[in-house]
Amino acid sequence: MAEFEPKIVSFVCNWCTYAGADLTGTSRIKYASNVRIIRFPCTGRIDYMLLLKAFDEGADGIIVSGCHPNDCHYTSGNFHARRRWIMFRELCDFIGIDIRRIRFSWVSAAEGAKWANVVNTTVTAIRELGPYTDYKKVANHPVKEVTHG
Amino acid sequence: MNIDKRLVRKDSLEKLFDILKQNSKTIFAPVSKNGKISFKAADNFSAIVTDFVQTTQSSKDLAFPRTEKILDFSKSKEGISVKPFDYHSIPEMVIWGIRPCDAMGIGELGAIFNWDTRDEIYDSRLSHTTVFAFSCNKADESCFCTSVGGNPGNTEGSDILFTQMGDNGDYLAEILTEKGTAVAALATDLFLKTENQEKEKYLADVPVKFDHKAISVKLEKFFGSEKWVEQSLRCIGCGACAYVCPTCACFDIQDESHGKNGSRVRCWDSCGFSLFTLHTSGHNPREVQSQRWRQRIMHKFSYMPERLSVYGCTGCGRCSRACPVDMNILEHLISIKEVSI
Amino acid sequence: MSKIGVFICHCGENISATVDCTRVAEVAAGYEGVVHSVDYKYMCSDPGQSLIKSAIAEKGLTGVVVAACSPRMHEPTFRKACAEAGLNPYLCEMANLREHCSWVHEKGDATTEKAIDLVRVLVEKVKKNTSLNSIKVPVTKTALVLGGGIAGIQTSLDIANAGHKVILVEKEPSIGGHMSQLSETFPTLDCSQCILTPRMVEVAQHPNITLYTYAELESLEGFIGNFKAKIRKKSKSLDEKLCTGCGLCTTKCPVKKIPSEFNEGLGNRTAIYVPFPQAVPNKPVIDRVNCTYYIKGKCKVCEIVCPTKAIRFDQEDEIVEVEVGAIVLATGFTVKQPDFFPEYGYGKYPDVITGLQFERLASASGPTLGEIKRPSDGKVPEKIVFISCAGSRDPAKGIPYCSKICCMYIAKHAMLYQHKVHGGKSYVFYMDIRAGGKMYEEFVRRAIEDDGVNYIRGRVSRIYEKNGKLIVKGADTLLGAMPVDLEADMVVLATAGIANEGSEELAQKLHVSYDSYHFFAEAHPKLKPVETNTAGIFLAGACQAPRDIPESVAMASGAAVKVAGLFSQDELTREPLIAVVNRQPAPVYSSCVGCFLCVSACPYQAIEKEEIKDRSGNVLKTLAKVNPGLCQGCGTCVAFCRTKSIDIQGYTHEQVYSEVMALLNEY
Amino acid sequence: MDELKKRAKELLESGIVKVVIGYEEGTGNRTRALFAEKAEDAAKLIFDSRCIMNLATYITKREIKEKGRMGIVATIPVMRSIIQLASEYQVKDSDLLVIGITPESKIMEFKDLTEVETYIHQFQIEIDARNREMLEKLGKMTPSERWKFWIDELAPCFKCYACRAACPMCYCHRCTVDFNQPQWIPVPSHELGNLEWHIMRAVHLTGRCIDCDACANACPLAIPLNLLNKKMLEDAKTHFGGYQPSLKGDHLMSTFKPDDKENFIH
Repeated sequence: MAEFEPKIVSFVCNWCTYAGADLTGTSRIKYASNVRIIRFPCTGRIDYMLLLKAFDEGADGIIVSGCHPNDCHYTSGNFHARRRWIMFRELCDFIGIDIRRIRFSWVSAAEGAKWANVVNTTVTAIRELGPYTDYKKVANHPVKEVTHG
Repeated sequence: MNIDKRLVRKDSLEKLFDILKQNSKTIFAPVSKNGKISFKAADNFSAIVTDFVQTTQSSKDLAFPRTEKILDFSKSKEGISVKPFDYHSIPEMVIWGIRPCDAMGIGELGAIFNWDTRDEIYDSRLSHTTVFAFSCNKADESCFCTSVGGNPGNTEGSDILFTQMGDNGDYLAEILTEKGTAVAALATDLFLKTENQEKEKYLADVPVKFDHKAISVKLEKFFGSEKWVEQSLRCIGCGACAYVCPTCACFDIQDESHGKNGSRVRCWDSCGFSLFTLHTSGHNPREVQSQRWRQRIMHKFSYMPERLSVYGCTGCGRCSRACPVDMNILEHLISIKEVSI
Repeated sequence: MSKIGVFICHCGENISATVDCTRVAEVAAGYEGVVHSVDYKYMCSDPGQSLIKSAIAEKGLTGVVVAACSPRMHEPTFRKACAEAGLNPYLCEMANLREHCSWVHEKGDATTEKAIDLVRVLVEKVKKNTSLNSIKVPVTKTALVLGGGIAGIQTSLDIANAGHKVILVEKEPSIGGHMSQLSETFPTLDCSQCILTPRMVEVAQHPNITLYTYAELESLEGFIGNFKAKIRKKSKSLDEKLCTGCGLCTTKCPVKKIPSEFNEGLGNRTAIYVPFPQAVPNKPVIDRVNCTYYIKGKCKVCEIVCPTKAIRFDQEDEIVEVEVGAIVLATGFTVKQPDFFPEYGYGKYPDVITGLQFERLASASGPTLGEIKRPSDGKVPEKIVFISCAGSRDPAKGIPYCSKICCMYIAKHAMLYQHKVHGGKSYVFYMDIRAGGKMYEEFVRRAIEDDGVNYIRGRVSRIYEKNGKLIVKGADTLLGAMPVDLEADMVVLATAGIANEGSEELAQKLHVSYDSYHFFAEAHPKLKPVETNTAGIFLAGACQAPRDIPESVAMASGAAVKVAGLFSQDELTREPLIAVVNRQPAPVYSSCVGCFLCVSACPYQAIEKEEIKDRSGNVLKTLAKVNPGLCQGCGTCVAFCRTKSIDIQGYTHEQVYSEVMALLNEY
Repeated sequence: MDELKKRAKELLESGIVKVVIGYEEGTGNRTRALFAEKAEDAAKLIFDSRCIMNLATYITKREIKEKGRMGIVATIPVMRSIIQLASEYQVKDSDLLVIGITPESKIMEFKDLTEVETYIHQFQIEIDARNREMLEKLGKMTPSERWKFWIDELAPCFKCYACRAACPMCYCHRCTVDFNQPQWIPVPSHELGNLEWHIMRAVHLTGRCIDCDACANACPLAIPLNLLNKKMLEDAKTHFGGYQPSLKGDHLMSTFKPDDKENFIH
């Protein structure tokens, strides 16, 4: 069978990482095509539920990225986000969600090369981990016939 | 049909279990987890627990699963194509070890699901199910089957009713239905002839606490009573009572779609939830918990008898046991009985 | 039912070279709700844009997805095009097929597949888009300037000259600030007052400027364009209209031995006083703490001598309420009181003084009329030692930062000393000489080379007195930390510049943030140096960090331009991409339960409490309410709200949810 | 506890409070909430080691609030809940009079919530040994073992929401689980629906849970769901030095420190 191509969803802020990824493009730096970006105003907007939804719908990996500390366009959105991530990661790990599949990163508007590197290293890592079957099993699409207690 | 009473040796139960399995029956029996007993598909006899007054959850989950897919659909520009419910997915089931009150509940639940249009899915699950009930030789302060027309040795709703004759004694098996006969026929040599057909003396003693007919008569004039508020102040509005109840039938229909594909799912709901009756307009006809509590009691003891001529309560006492705030239905029914209007 | 139009751009060959644009268009055409899907060579070109416009007109599109370059590049272009065709601009979204796809991946199916996914995501998003209208906020075209130092003066004049009203509030009896205390100014050595006082007068006479001296901000509410400020005018015990500033009262006042703040304690003043001769306004105030009448209940000499009967002993503080559209903070800084350095014996030895005190000694208008005489006995010091970084760059003292102005004014002080005291010897102990700035380095070289100031690289460990001389024990690190002992007649400490006392409280009053040193924080360290994180409040001068005069003035003019820009329109127009709290019919009103955790999460203090009342005014429910004037649309509150009662327009729950769904499912 | 009865009686007679929320004898050796409105009801009040239900759940309940000022028999966990609720503007002094019960089962009167706050701040929120052991045990497992553990433990959950109803902090009128545009959390109680409901619950209680175990005690299926909250409590200690309910309203998750750890961000 063909090599496993991980599906990776990326949640990024508009002002730093999205712009950084634009710079990767204008600099014509090539990287793996597995990642799809969804744009947010700020990492502070990124709802933890979205990460779970991504896994529900079959993502094998997730990248969450925004402005470096003190560079937030909104001064502190990324600080709030960071504190939530700290706790959310702990919770996921405790429940047994494979946190190696969630890559958190700061990529500034000037770090086009870093973005390419974040994507490539994540893709490689997820490729090694393989498809996230544990979560896919639980997500069961289509819904299985019955669930008894 | 006339009841065929047989003797089944205590140690034959395991053999019977194995024979049923060999005949590819899925056997749902009381299994314990974290000290709570529920009906689960049991692979071996040893997993089955017997030493209990009542299971935490009723057996309704088997004919009326908490979550049940009723169809799959797929959208496209041309329209929607539906893959209807697959009746072949229903296994041949034996419910092993339920109490007579639960067996009686099966009928009451059926009355709701079939009160006008028949609920095909519920009915066909039931038609693939054989009910092995075990009479009660003990009861606790929450039990009140005798107050709602049942009793510890009640045969209603069972295909075969087993009554253990004394501690560690053998069982008297009352084969009550065609289905029962058919299943018994798979292991004829385990169902022995017996002269001793007396079971009453082995049954638990459950004193009658109230007359359910009198209660429903009273409820007709009780809607506006202060009692509802007084009784339900401590109710926190969870769904525990409804979900452990063998006769609560409320459900919700949910579509779970993912892109163009999706499934329609039936899942449990409860009239105790504050959003149960919330309208899009913001209006909620049952705004406060007392109204929801009233609905629960009225539905079981007034509306159902009135419309379906069955009661919505089997006296199993589960709701009282499960309630986190000690809303004891028996206590409340007695207090309703005692108020004079 | 949505009618979505999809427009795939080749961007010449920038996209089509690696992405099969035609295929992307075909696939998109198959999606539910997509009624129009085409690809074209240059979507941003006129013919490209007219493709979009005509499709909107002909097919009555309810949403548009343009798959081209980065939205950061052309989103405004295409939204404008949609608007021109009568479609609400916020019903147009862009898929980034160039920067995020064609430019970063090789030609092939995988790249085209990604392009298809990106388009699908935006198609599903745009289905959930709603028409939005830009937000309009009225603007009160009056600026409030806090602080009447050079920064406050400059910003007030610039704003006033731009034709807008200014209210300038100064807490001292006169404007002028620290600059008015200075003798000469580096690097030109022109007299500080000579260049400052004309500006002070201009302020006082400017028709657009209302000046409140001896006054402070009491409270502030409101938001950009619409602030309400209460100002406390402290009682001067004087009817300013009647006072002619003849000065008779100040000469007759019997209480004459009060150390003068203006002269840094090196001279005295009376109880009723004008801080300095060129003060603006040049009218006295009574210092009630030291006035005999207020202490003993009798005296009233000033009242008796006053020719215009302007003295008002019973006058009370007055609170004036003003409405302003913008605020400039120019409250300046102060210097570390040198009692902070026991090792240097300040206070103990009268001839150990601060840089600011030296300024007064060197000033022609100072207590010594510009002669350098030492405070103890008025002798002219033959040997003088300057110590830089007194507190600054000293983490042990809690001031790790560089005060920035000291290197230059020490060079100036030493130079002035050399000019005034011929044959005098001056020494400077320094850590580094930081002389970045136009003509600065040259200035320092002049001090060293032309005026013969001795620079010693090293710290002073201790100063003590020995038979009338100050013994300065230091080391010369350029000579292998060789100990240097100097017998000085006078020592000047370049004490660290620090935030004003109470700057923290002021910041809290104004809801602006401040750094760990209590200097006010700019909104962005590089790109928003004069903005604060509260819209409509700006910074000028040393209240943000120690600054010299040219920097303060530049910053002041910068802030003035921001204010003038804000005032150039009657209404503030802002992108509607802001947070909103949901509202529902009674009796629910909203799913918000009013826990107000969002209030502490909001970086802009944009969330307020809203009370839902019945006709008779009883509060039925208290909800969060987002102030559209303040919200910047970061969405931190949205992700934070437990009940999902706050949503952010343009990135709503429904929109981002559909994006995730669309990305990972078949449609 | 005659003192308690006496005090409650006085409060009701004097009209200082309109209702006293306390404990009474229930059925089958259980205790339960009592809402004493008449002075004579006070006689029914009891307090002993069985009285572990968190009564603070009731002070945000409309039918009870409407009776007027409430007196509440409050052990330390209940007091903590009250302060947390006050910091979230759900209750204020004029609504409530706290009749405190000290760890030594002594009655303790409080002038106002500020006094209650000062009092509870002497006690740290400490996870009991049994659960701590459980946390350690789980901590030693591999992630996939933990995953199996939780999927299996949560399987019985039929979403009766007793955990939510019993939690004083779950006072929202519309819980996110009931939010359906979009439907963030699947309604059915299948594996995914259960998993995400319990994750959401844990997240929403992070920095707010005061470790009273009401949720676990309420669960009719004995799911150890409070372990999730306890883990968050532990992590809050590890990363942010823990928290205490506080009227200042400096909530753990709505604030931040510029130097919060970020060794996982790269």
